[in-house]
Amino acid sequence: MFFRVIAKDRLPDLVRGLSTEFEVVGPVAKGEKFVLAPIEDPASLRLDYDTTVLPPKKWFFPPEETIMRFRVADNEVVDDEVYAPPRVLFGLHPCDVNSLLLMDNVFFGKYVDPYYRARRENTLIVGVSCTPSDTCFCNAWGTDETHWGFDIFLSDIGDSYFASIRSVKGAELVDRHVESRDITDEDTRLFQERTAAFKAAFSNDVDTSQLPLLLDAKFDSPIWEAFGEKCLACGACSMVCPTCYCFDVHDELEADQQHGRRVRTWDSCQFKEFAAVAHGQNFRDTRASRVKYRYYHKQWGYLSKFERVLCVGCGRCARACKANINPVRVVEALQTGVVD
Amino acid sequence: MDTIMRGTHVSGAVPESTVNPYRPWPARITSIMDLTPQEKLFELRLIDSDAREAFDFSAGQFVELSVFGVGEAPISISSAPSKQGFIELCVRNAGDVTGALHRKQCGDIVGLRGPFGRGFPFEEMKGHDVLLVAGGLGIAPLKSLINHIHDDRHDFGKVTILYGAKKPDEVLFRYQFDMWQHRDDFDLMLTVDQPDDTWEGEVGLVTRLFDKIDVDPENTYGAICGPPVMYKYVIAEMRKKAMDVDRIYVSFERRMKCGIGKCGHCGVGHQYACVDGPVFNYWEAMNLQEAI
Amino acid sequence: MAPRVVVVSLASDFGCQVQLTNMEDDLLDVLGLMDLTYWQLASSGHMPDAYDVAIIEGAVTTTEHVELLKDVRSKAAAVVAIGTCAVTGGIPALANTAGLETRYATVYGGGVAVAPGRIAPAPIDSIIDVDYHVPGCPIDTAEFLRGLSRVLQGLSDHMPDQMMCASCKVSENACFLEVGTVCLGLVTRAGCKAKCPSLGRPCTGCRGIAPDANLASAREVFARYGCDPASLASSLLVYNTAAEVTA
Amino acid sequence: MADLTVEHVARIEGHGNISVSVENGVVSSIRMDVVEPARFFESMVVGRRFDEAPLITSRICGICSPNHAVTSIKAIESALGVEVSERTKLLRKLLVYGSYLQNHATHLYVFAAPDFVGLPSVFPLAATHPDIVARALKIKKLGNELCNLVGGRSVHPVTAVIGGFTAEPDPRKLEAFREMLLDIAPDAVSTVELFASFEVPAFDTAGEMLALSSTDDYAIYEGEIAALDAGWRRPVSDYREVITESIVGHSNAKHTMVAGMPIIVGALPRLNINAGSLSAAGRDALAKAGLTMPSRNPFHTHLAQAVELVDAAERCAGYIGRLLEMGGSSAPVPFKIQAGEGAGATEAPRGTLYHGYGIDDDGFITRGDVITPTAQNLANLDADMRAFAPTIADRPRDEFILLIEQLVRAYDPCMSCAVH
Ligand SMILES: Cc1cc2nc3c(=O)[nH]c(=O)nc-3n(C[C@H](O)[C@H](O)[C@H](O)COP(=O)(O)OP(=O)(O)OC[C@H]3O[C@@H](n4cnc5c(N)ncnc54)[C@H](O)[C@@H]3O)c2cc1C
Ligand code: SF4
Ligand code: SF4
Ligand code: SF4
Repeated sequence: MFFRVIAKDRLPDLVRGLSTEFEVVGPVAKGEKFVLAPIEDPASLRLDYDTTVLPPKKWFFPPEETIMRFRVADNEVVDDEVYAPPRVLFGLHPCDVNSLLLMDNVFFGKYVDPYYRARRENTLIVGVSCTPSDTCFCNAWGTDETHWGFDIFLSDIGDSYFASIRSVKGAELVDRHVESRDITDEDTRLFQERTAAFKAAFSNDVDTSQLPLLLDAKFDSPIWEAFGEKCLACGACSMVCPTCYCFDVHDELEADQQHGRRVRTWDSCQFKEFAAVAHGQNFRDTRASRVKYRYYHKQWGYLSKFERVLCVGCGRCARACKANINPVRVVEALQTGVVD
Repeated sequence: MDTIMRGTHVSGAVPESTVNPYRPWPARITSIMDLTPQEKLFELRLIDSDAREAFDFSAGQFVELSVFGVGEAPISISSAPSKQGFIELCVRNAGDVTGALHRKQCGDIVGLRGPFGRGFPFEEMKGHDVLLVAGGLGIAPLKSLINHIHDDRHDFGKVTILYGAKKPDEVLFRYQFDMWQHRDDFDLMLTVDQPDDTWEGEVGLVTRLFDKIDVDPENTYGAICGPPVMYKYVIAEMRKKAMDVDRIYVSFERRMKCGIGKCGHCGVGHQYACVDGPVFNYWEAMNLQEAI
Repeated sequence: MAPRVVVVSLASDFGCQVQLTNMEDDLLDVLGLMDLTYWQLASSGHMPDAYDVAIIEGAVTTTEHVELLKDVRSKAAAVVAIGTCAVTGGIPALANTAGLETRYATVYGGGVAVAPGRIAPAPIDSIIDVDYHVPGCPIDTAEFLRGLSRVLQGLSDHMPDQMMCASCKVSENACFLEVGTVCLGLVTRAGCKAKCPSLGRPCTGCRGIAPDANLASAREVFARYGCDPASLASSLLVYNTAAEVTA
Repeated sequence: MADLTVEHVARIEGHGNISVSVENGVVSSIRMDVVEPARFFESMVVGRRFDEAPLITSRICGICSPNHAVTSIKAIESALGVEVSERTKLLRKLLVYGSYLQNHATHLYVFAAPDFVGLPSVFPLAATHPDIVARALKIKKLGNELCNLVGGRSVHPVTAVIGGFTAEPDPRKLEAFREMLLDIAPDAVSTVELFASFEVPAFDTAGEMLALSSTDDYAIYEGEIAALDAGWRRPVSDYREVITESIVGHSNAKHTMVAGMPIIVGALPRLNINAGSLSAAGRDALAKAGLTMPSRNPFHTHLAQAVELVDAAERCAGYIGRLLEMGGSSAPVPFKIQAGEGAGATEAPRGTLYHGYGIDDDGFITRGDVITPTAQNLANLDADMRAFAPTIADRPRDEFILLIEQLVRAYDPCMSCAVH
């Protein structure tokens, strides 16, 4: 990797510069919360944000997306293009950068999802360091650091950013749009100091030992019934999760009933009809079985294929879940056998 | 400098060859046969000749069948891979998509994607006896396997087919079974739960038929497909016959929205039925929570 | 042949029928797909004797409505209930929280039974089988069009079973409960894209209680966020009196 | 001619029957039977939380729901002593006018126009006069979109709450909307011309005309109750003293009187009383309409509505201009929940609408009262039918019925509002 130092007060230059070539999207305030939205004025960029309500996935895999248009008469696809403007996601935290790498495993692979791919390949990622909040537990999965998956990563070292540059494109853009200098030993020292302070700031300490095994061994544990009783089956957890990718597909006709579109929307395994098939059979009829599946899949199903858990510890689900169900509590319950 | 994905191809930074795996190929219905009041057998032919030639599958795999305006449904291929240029789908009218398909006429066009999933280990089964057990509509994927074995009959040992249906008029492919029943290279046994006056065969659940067969446990592959409740009992019978857990194959039906391991609906334990299955060997299935 | 369609209204505020006229951009397309044989709001004429699709708005509040519905069911191949009044009994059914006699007395004084044949308000489902449901107070025109498309194609009914919170999160709204404001989204049937929360107003439950709602847990949630748990049941009454709220 | 009943009069909102009795060849009685079943809104709000009143009572009528919501909110605010910002008031006026545009367009083109061209409904017009139908839909759609823009939804707006608005339209959208309003002005003028070209019966009503009136605006949101003939003005808070309600056997809607006289409310009384407050375009339109003020002919309601359309387009564009300049906030103002009594009134498209509530210390409603425009008009409609019928008794039966129905539709009645 290759490093530069950018003074904080020069950062707006970079944002403005990027705006001449890309749509720049970054964290902005929405009431008391933050959302990832297009940045029109660098001043609206809030790099001090805690977390965004929706994760970056919405910029690659939108909540609702037309995947093709068709004609009914001859069952013909008339259009399956996707428009993917050149874009920069500016200011992603390490957990979110990591989440995209986990998403890539799903949407690429043997069958490449062209819609995701078009956006992913046209989007640059600028990461930024963060301060853990009380809902964060990325440290449990090692997703508090990121070593790839970004073009530029900005680590706060006081008055400046310690910029790690990962891609040629990232290097070019820094060169072109912002004043920067080489790192010094002092910068590296500050960087290490900040990293140590960051690591020490986590309030959650999750014991993840033997998690997949425990999930299997405790498949019939009463903790799931207990969580099932609380779960509202609302699916909020999956919507806000940067690593939940399940979707539904349905067709919609235009008013003339002759043309239509095939639409995909975010779905959640917490919804009752998620695993229902014809003739009234439902493989996960109870809330308990659905809550269990969410964790089983995230901490074991995905792991069995990609050697990572499907969680980056961003804590969004913990914020969204009104029933107070979240990975920290669930893992704790699995370890102890009781729901506190 | 915008990259726009065009048609089935992605241009710009994305390699040309990338096809859109969600885009169905148009296929013409070339024949429709009424099997029972609820099931019809459709013969389909992909209109695009390249797609038709590239379409290569194994018994147990499925396609996503698309009726635009209604949606998609995963359907097992019923014909044998050895049958070139056409595929057969045996479809029960179970809801919107399958209902819309049932309303189609010969010559109409539908959409097809696939083949998807992992089928039966045909090559591995060669040289062995095969015991196939089907319940109801579960005969659909097994028929592909049976037909395939039929075409390579000399490569296999004893082939036994046990098939249970609810009622006599729900027995699928009767015309073919009537034919096979008179052949000595297939042992075919049919049973129904609710016989009527015309029924002269066995009565009861498909598991009853196990009393009537001999199995060489060292040398037999099992293949099972049927309603979810059936698996446990049939496997118990196979285990009673001392068949190895990793030579028994089961095919699972789960809800699916993509068929390619992305939509997440078909999870069975830690696997996905669409890409890791729908055919699993029983050892794998035993290790899948909520599978059976 | 284009299906013959009638639009019938029972006890309602006509808001859903107004929404039908509010599909300005699609109205002519839609009218081209059907033979609209009766629509009292927009046209003179009388209910025909034969038709294929009956679109019904409003709750059942009189014996006359009951007879009408039975007649409609015997003639129509497809019955479509539009609006929360028709689907859950809606606000007309709020009258059920007290005896009709007392209500007469409050409104008309002196216990004069002004409307003979008045019965306890109920959803259409409680009288006849309904093939399609489009909930909402009022209906959303896009949702109605999607439903109508299903009717015309002969597909199954498709009322969302889920709760509002997922769509509320998709709209990136802050949760009202976090500031102690009663919001019924967590037990209300989704499908409106969380319109009210997205416009800064808590969900008032106008689409009815979702069949999968976990009311017991919702009560606990209310308590945890400083909302009076009793307000859950009481707020839900507005659109769900006929649904026997047991929160 | 024999006795007759017209059941479920078409092209009006709600269910009403006309019944006519004939004795010795003369019409001995004629009346509007309001068969819409009793709905009990005034009692249903009792015991509910104060902020549920607008939500519940706006379900009285899906056509003028923005008016019910705003009127109910005003009544609650008056009970709780809530003072809202100028910005909120302007936005509320826009909301009310959104409902004017959509109501007047629907009433004029969908409900009334077919009568004058001899058609059963507006649908055949789509084939013969596509331009007219397109114009109707354009105005109506703009009204809906104005409600959507300000209220979030055209039927049962979302954002209008006690104290203000929970969300405000994007200024860019407001700006664009101003253009659209100016753009429909010619369509509104054409509407005046179209209705001016229709022949209406010469007939004068005897009823007293009532409308809100104010010195600083064409009164639709605030003002005092004004009587045309008697010449008095009273504050809205006195509405219960001014208007008396009574139960009549043939109607589930109560009838109302003022000083023993039947009354008429709606676009015609509004114009009669407030013509002086019309915008410049509104005054031109009035001249084009050829109406001499005051007019006592209820059939002139159509023209009066058309003139109001012209006025509304210009007026709303002006409101938007002010909103864009003025700054300030429409966010709900804080208030204290306390016991109180309050009344509110607005001019709904069909006439003055009153809501009144009592609230207890905990914010629960102890008393609810609503008087709708149609409820106010019903007694006078009966009186007009009695006066009008003999003058046309010699016409063939179908023509007689059509003329009576036309009189009914001229009142633009809303039976479901009337029975609430
Ligand atoms: C691998 C596989 C092979 C199959 N093979 C056959 C076959 O050969 N013949 C046959 O008749 N049926 C087969 N099925 C079942 C068939 O897919 C369903 O009956 C069909 O999806 C029902 O869809 P529908 O739209 O007609 O019904 P609806 O009930 O209207 O379905 C609505 C939606 O639910 C989902 N869904 C409902 N049932 C199922 C289901 N069983 N599996 C997956 N998704 C479902 C679909 O996404 C569908 O779009 C198979 C299923 C799977 C998974
Ligand atoms: S499961 Fe929760 S903590 Fe983990 S990535 Fe998803 S939202 Fe974040
Ligand atoms: S776990 Fe929480 S957020 Fe997820 S569905 Fe259940 S209640 Fe909703
Ligand atoms: S409770 Fe209401 S505000 Fe909170 S997430 Fe659910 S719908 Fe949104």
